[in-house]
Amino acid sequence: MKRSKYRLPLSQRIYLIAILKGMGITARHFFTNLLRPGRMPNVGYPEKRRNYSPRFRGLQILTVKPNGEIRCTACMLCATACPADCIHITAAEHPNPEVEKFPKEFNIDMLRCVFCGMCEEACPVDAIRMGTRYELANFERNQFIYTKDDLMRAGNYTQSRVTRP
Amino acid sequence: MSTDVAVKKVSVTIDDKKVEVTPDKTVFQAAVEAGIFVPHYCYHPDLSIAGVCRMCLVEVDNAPKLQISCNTPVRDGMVVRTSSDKARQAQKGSLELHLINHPVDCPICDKAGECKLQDFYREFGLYKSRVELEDKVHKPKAKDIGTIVLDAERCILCTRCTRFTHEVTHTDELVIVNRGNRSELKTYDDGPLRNDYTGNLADICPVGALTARDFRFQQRVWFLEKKNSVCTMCARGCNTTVSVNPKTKKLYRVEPRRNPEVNKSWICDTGRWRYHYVYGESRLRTPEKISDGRVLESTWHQAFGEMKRALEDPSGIVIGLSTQLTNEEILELVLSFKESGVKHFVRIVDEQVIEERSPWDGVLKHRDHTPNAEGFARMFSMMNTKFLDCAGLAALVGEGNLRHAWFFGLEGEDVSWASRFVEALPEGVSLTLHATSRLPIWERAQWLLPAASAFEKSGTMVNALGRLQRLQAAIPRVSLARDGHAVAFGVQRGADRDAAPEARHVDLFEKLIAAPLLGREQVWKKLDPMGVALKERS
Amino acid sequence: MPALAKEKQILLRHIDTPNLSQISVYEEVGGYQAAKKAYGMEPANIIEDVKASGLRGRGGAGFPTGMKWGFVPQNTGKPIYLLCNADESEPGCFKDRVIIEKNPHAIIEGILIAARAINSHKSYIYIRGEYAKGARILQMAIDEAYQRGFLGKNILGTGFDLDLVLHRGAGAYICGEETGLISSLEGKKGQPKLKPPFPAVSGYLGCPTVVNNVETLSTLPWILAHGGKTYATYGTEKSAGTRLFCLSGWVNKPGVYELELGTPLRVLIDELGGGLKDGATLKAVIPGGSSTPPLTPAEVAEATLDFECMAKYGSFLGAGGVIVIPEHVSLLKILETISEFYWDESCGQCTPCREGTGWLFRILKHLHEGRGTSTDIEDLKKTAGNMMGTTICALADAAAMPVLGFLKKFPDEFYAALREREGQ
Amino acid sequence: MTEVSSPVHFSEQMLETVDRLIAKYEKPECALLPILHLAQDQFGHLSPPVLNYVASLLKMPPGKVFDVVSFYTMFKTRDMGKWCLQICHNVTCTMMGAERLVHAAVESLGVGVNGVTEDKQFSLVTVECLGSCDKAPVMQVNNEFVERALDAEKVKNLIKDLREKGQTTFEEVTR
Repeated sequence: MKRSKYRLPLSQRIYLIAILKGMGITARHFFTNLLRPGRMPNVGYPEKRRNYSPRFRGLQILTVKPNGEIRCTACMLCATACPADCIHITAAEHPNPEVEKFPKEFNIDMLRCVFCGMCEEACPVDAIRMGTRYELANFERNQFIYTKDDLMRAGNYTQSRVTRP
Repeated sequence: MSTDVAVKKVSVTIDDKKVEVTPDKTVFQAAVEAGIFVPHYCYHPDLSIAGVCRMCLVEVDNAPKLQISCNTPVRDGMVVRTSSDKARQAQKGSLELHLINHPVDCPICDKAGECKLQDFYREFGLYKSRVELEDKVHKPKAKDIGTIVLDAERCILCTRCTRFTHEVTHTDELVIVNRGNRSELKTYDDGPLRNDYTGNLADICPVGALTARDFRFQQRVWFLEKKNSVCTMCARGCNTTVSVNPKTKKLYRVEPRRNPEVNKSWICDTGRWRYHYVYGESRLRTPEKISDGRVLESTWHQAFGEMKRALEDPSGIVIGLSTQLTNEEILELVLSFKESGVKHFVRIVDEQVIEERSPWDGVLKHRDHTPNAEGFARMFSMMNTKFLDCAGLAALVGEGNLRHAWFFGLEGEDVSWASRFVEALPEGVSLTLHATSRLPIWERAQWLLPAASAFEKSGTMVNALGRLQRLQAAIPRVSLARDGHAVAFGVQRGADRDAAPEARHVDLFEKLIAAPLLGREQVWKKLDPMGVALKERS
Repeated sequence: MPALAKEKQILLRHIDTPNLSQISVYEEVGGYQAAKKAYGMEPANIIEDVKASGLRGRGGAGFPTGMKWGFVPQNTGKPIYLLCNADESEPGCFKDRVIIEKNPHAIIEGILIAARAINSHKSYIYIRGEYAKGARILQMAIDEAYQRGFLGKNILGTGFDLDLVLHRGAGAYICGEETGLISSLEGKKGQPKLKPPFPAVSGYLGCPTVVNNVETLSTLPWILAHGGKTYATYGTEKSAGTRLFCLSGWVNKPGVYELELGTPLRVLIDELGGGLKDGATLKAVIPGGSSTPPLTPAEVAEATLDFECMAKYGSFLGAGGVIVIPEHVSLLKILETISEFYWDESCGQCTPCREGTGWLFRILKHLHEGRGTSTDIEDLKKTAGNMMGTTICALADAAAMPVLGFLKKFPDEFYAALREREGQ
Repeated sequence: MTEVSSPVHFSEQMLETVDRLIAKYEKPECALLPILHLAQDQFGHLSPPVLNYVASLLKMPPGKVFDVVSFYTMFKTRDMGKWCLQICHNVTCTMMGAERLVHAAVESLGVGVNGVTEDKQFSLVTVECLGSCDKAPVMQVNNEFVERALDAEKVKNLIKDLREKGQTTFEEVTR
């Protein structure tokens, strides 16, 4: 690679001014935290948790009808819209002929999910929503595949958002 | 088709495009020839004209009243406008009226994605709904009528299905009862459909009123890719498209592909739904060696090795070839075994129906369940090789020095007609079967080799009408299944290595079949998509 | 001027003769003479004479009868059928019933003449199923005619054969449409057939077929007896002759009246009909049966009963069912009733008609029940507009025309229904 | 006529009538409507076995017969009782008070429109124009037109008469 002919000015070449500036910021925070701990920007996780905006996109929720049944009709529009190809649905005949179609299986591979929210946008029946749950760590890869039951339970986590007739 | 009858053509101008057509055509057909699309629901090329959907309204010669193009005969010098403001307005109006009582249950409708209502709404409609949902007329939904699920509410009463059961199958089970907007499609006695072509109803239904039970909720159609192929369930060789999900590589449905010379737009239910054996419980997945009634999973390597050793004494071997094999497989197997010195070849076919006088069922089906008996005969005469029938096999057994019988290419779960060939073999003859499925009648075999199904191999076949048609692999071969090429190759080498190249059938076709059957100038591509009618077999 | 003098007595001239339905009585008053004359004539001359008379079909469409006969190809080798349309079902019309019940032999004689003219040897009378009494009388008349040798083999010694079969419908308005009638006669649902091919070329069982209305056929004996030219002197230039008008609704003397075409409508309502009942004020008149747009009182005062004048007011003579509507009756209710009728009677074949009639009825019902919304009147217009001229037969037009007509001529009444709702 | 196995049957005499009817037409199926009328008169209403029987007589696909029957209003596929009262509710009749007749009939029968009384004696339907607008409002009982001028009171009397006197006096009752 050809070296640039441009040379930094002396003030920058000695780095001293920048270092002092940096030290200044560090020192300011050090003293602020020391003297006024209430203004410290850290959150004492896990004892304390940060409040996210309701618009935060976390683990998906499968909403339910008033009778507790899954709202999803297995139309697969979310799976179609999903850019990460992480939604896998198996449709089946519902025992109630009025309902006709429902998802026998509804799996989301959270290792693939990019939390884009397209599934929520695509859903014609408001059956899938982006929840606010963000603690999605697990010990094994297969535990990242969230099943229908997991996702329906996820609704309880942020109850206030999913009550809709 | 024939050029010797010179029919004077008339010239019609459609949307400023001039087109010359024969005078028996309608404006709609002329538009099709001109490459102009006219929206329609009730028109179907293989059914009579109903003229009820009123979607194909066009302006003819600036007449004040619009005409339906499907029933307007062409006239010389006619000027037609299919998308003038007036025609568009009428088409849009008709579409809106189609939709006012149509339920909005696209999310659970299997037709969604290939539904004409959706298509035309996007293309011609796009108006705001003026009807309250609760005002819609309700009719029975999801009624079980056998192989088909009938949703009368989704029905737009285009009468394609009733015309189909009246004109094609002559069974008249489907009727439209009542009148006005209470008209309802149903089977007259609420019973199941009683014909062998019910699956076509799901195809011709432009909306989701008639959907196939087999495909119900299996896939959304937009996930599927279609591949052209040919049905191998009987000697008609109906043209098909095979729908495969490219992600799972699984086969989900078989549909007819229009070929006026073979199957029009239809296919029988057998051809449509018998594909399940591909994923069936009984499907052979690995080579199996059976000794003393014990089934042992084996390998191709071992099987080929044993066969190669047996070939050292070719006089004790008889090769059976099913008429379900492709032309190329037949050539490959016969030529390679002839080279090794094998002299006896048996044709495994349903001998009871092969010589029948009226083998057709009146619509499509041929009583011969194998697709390539005609091709078999042509291949053998091309190779100047004689084949034995079942009696010939019995005679050969009688000579007493037969030690090995190798039968190739038995496909499907319903091949009971082949059992007489197995039964003709005495205890002492060791039987090797190359078949797709494990069946009770194969129990006496020493080797079971998994065969590739018709959906997993490519090649050509000749149907009972003498038409050479192309088969295309739609899905990857299940597990260790192999087609005839790979088997011939393996046996020659006595080892499972350097398997036959994928495109082997193309080679064979171009080198050996194309010239004698089609003349030198014809090549592989000419077979697509409709096949080529061959000259009568001498 | 005495009221009855206004009536030209061609069809109804002997209608009050007792027992006219018996062949002896009918012959006494000069019946079957015209048929005898016709059988001495060349078929072409009969057609010429009818063309000269200017007779137009009385079923509603008003197509010239002679011309219709002229379309029948004679050299196809197929039998030619003559169908008499006695499936009178248009609300407000009951003229055919009067002829059938009182003067059935006039129809048979007309059929004899028409069959001769088009060289048909098989004829059917398609009578609507509800006319059970009419069917009995007509069947009796046909049997009498067979006995007298007017029907059957070798009619009047001319060597001409004609079989006449009475066929009862079973309750479907659409069977009054000529191709619907043919479908019904073939033992199918009475759904109209696509044109082309036209019935004159390929109708009943694919053979050339002529369908004529009862009144049209009953007029033929007079035309043959007196000459087409004489008939043409009655009426106006484009509307020759007389026709039957069925006066019903809020009048003192409802009934069937025969009037020369071109007679002022007021003569029918005020002089013959005895004016409105209970001295009510006129609100509207439906001039030709339920499918025709209405006339306002101002138009009624000016209108004459002929094809041209009705066209001027955007309406039609139709099948001659004049319905008088008084001031106290809600036009919304009338229109709702009419729409319900077409919704009920749509055969369900073509989408615009099947769905459109239902939709019109639904909106009008909402309006009438006070559940209308501000877009309803626009929707009515748009839907009716989408139905006009887009279907196989004219039922969709018949359903749409009154809606458009009422909305155009009496918009206030409909907007008032909306305002009332908004005022609540 | 070929022998047909069916739970319902026409008498020999009726079968002759059927043959005579068929002979009048060019094709057997053209005689469908008259034969259905005949069957309805005979069996009261057109149940599925009757329709299958008619189809077999005419050698037609049964579907076509079911189809046709549903299209025409005069064919009854359920038991409509001995007397079927049909009140016209079209334009003129509505204007002249058909609704009052319907109310009167509903009141004295105790069933609604399209209903059948429990004793299977009466049913009530509204029908489209019966072609007698000069006598509006009008009513028909079974196949017969009630020729006398009607109002609510007379409808009640008519129902009473029919209930008490029955078929023998039908002519008298309706005229």
